[in-house]
Amino acid sequence: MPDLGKYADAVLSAYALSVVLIVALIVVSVLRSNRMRTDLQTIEKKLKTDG
Amino acid sequence: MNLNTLWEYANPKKFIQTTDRVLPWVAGLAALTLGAGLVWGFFFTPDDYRQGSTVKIIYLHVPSALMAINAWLMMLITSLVWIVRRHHVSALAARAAAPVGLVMTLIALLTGAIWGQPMWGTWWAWDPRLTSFLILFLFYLGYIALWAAIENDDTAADLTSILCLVGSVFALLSRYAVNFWNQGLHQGASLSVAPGERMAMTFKLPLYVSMAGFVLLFVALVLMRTRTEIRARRLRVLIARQRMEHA
Amino acid sequence: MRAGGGFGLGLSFFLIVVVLVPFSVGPQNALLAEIAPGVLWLGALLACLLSLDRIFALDWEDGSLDLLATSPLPMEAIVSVKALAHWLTTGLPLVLAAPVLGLLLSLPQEGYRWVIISLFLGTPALSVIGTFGAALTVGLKRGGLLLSLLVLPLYVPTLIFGAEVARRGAEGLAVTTPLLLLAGITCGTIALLPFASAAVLRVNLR
Amino acid sequence: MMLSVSDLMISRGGIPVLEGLSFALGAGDVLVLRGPNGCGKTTLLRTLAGLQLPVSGRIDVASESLVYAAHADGIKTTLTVTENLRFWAQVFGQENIMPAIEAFHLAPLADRPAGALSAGQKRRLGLARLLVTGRAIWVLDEPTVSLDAEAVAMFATAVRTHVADGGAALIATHIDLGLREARLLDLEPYRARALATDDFDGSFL
Repeated sequence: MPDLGKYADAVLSAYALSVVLIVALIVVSVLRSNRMRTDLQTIEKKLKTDG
Repeated sequence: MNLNTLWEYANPKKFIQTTDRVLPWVAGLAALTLGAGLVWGFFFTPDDYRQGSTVKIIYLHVPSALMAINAWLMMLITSLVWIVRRHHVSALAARAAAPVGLVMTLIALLTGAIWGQPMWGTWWAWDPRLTSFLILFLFYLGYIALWAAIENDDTAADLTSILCLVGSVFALLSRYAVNFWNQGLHQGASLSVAPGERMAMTFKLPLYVSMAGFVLLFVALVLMRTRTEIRARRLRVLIARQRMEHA
Repeated sequence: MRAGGGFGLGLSFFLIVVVLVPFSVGPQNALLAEIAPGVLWLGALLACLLSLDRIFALDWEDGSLDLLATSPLPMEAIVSVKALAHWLTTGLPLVLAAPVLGLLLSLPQEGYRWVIISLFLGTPALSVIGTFGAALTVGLKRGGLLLSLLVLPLYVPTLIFGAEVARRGAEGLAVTTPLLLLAGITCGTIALLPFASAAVLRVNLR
Repeated sequence: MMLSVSDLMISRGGIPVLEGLSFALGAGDVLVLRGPNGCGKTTLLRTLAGLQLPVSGRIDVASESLVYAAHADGIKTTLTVTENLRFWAQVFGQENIMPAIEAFHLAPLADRPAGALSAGQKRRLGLARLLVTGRAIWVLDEPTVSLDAEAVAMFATAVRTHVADGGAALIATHIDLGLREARLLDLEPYRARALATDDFDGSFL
């Protein structure tokens, strides 16, 4: 851990906030991607069996 | 590569097939570069003699600000491609990029405010650059809200493309207006965010790595989200068709 | 094209905003005089915004918009006339009311001229930009809030230059540069934006 | 031929509804479109009116020869009957509104605000609008909704007079208008078949 001096709060909060935002964006994107994939597979299977 | 082969990727199926192979590599590379850039920036850079350790925020602030603008630029280009050549992937890529751009703008704003607090003694100053980013943030919100509000996909693509075009012109105008306006209020830009004219290599190198990381992250996210949008679009069409057949 | 109705609402809203300002910032005349040009511009802008969703709403509901679109009139002319009608019923009354409301805010003597001039030059741009926003959201059920969100960032340059003219005028400074820029924005939007509005309206009528 | 359509394919909300549609309309013709709800009658008429583009196929029609009347009448409720007609006459560059008022017996209502009219009277005003446009081809979507028998007869007479003068009419309707000269066109055979489910690009049409 580097010595951040008197600005430790600012630097740490900047990094924490940014990482949280980026991770949240990635998680949301991945979750939605997976859900769309399964939803699409379900309906395509259903359409095939229906004829 | 000639242009005709490039347009092939505008075919949704081809796009999904290609990105199936490319996406893992881009994502891995993005994680690696971004991780390296941020770890380097956070742990292994010296403090600035004037700004102290806050200089480390630069490795987040500058790349995210860069991507905030480039994301809008990419949306502008893909919107134009949609208007001129009507490739669906293009319109959906613009839709996929908008939330990423929004988050990038938010990061740039937040890190800017956190940086400004110790440096300028205030969380927020109506500095031209900060103000421009706030306006850009509003543009992203409006663009995303318009996509969400319209049911018909083609209509939404057309309307958002035109909004993106008109918005770009007005964003440029705002940038100019804001510059003018703040100089009118304060003499000179005493609170400029611009770092020193010549940065030492020790700061520059990790900054470049971090920038590359943000670019790769953006590319990976947009590819993945475009795939999602293509599937979502197909899903809606299939559901609508099913409903029509049973009607 | 006429027969919209309910446009007087904008004027009342302008009055309300201006009357509420002293209650919120305090009754000191010096302070009010300083912020008067900005308050007048902000009030005019919000009043304009309030009536935007009426531009196409009635014509959309009763089907005239479809019929107008299939008439010999070009769509660009239709949106231009709509913008003009909006300006005549909303923008122009605001310009005329501004000096009266300026009295309430103890606007400095030199300010009146420039407030009127800047509003007169700037409100047409507000109407034209607003028509674009209204064309984007025509037919949407919850279009009102979205319309504000879309139009507000587009209003920024006009507001900045317009308020700057009024403020500098009130302080007795040179106004040429912002005045030219404001006029430029107004001319530019009037010349170009109707094409975008027409394109958007055609898409929405499909 | 005043209006000819060949191998037309149209879609609603991104899904094809009609395909392979061809027909022609000449001076003096009345063509009545039939088909179940949702088969694409309105979409077809809107496409002919130029409000939306066909997916494929050709529509040949002289420019500015067609007038479209939708479900909604496009009447301003605050204006009187005469003012409404005069407004539309101006839009189409015409002046004389008297034939329109006579054909639909609107004279007793002429100075009444349109908002005070009954649904049937409004409809008559909406149809009278066709006469002030001076256009040759009428494209009408369910013109007889909320009309009583007497008013339907007025409408039939107006159509007959119009086509006798060398005009033409294309009408989507469910009821019998009593127009013996009218041809019928059933849209059922032209309904678009569903595309194969594994046709990925097809879903983007």
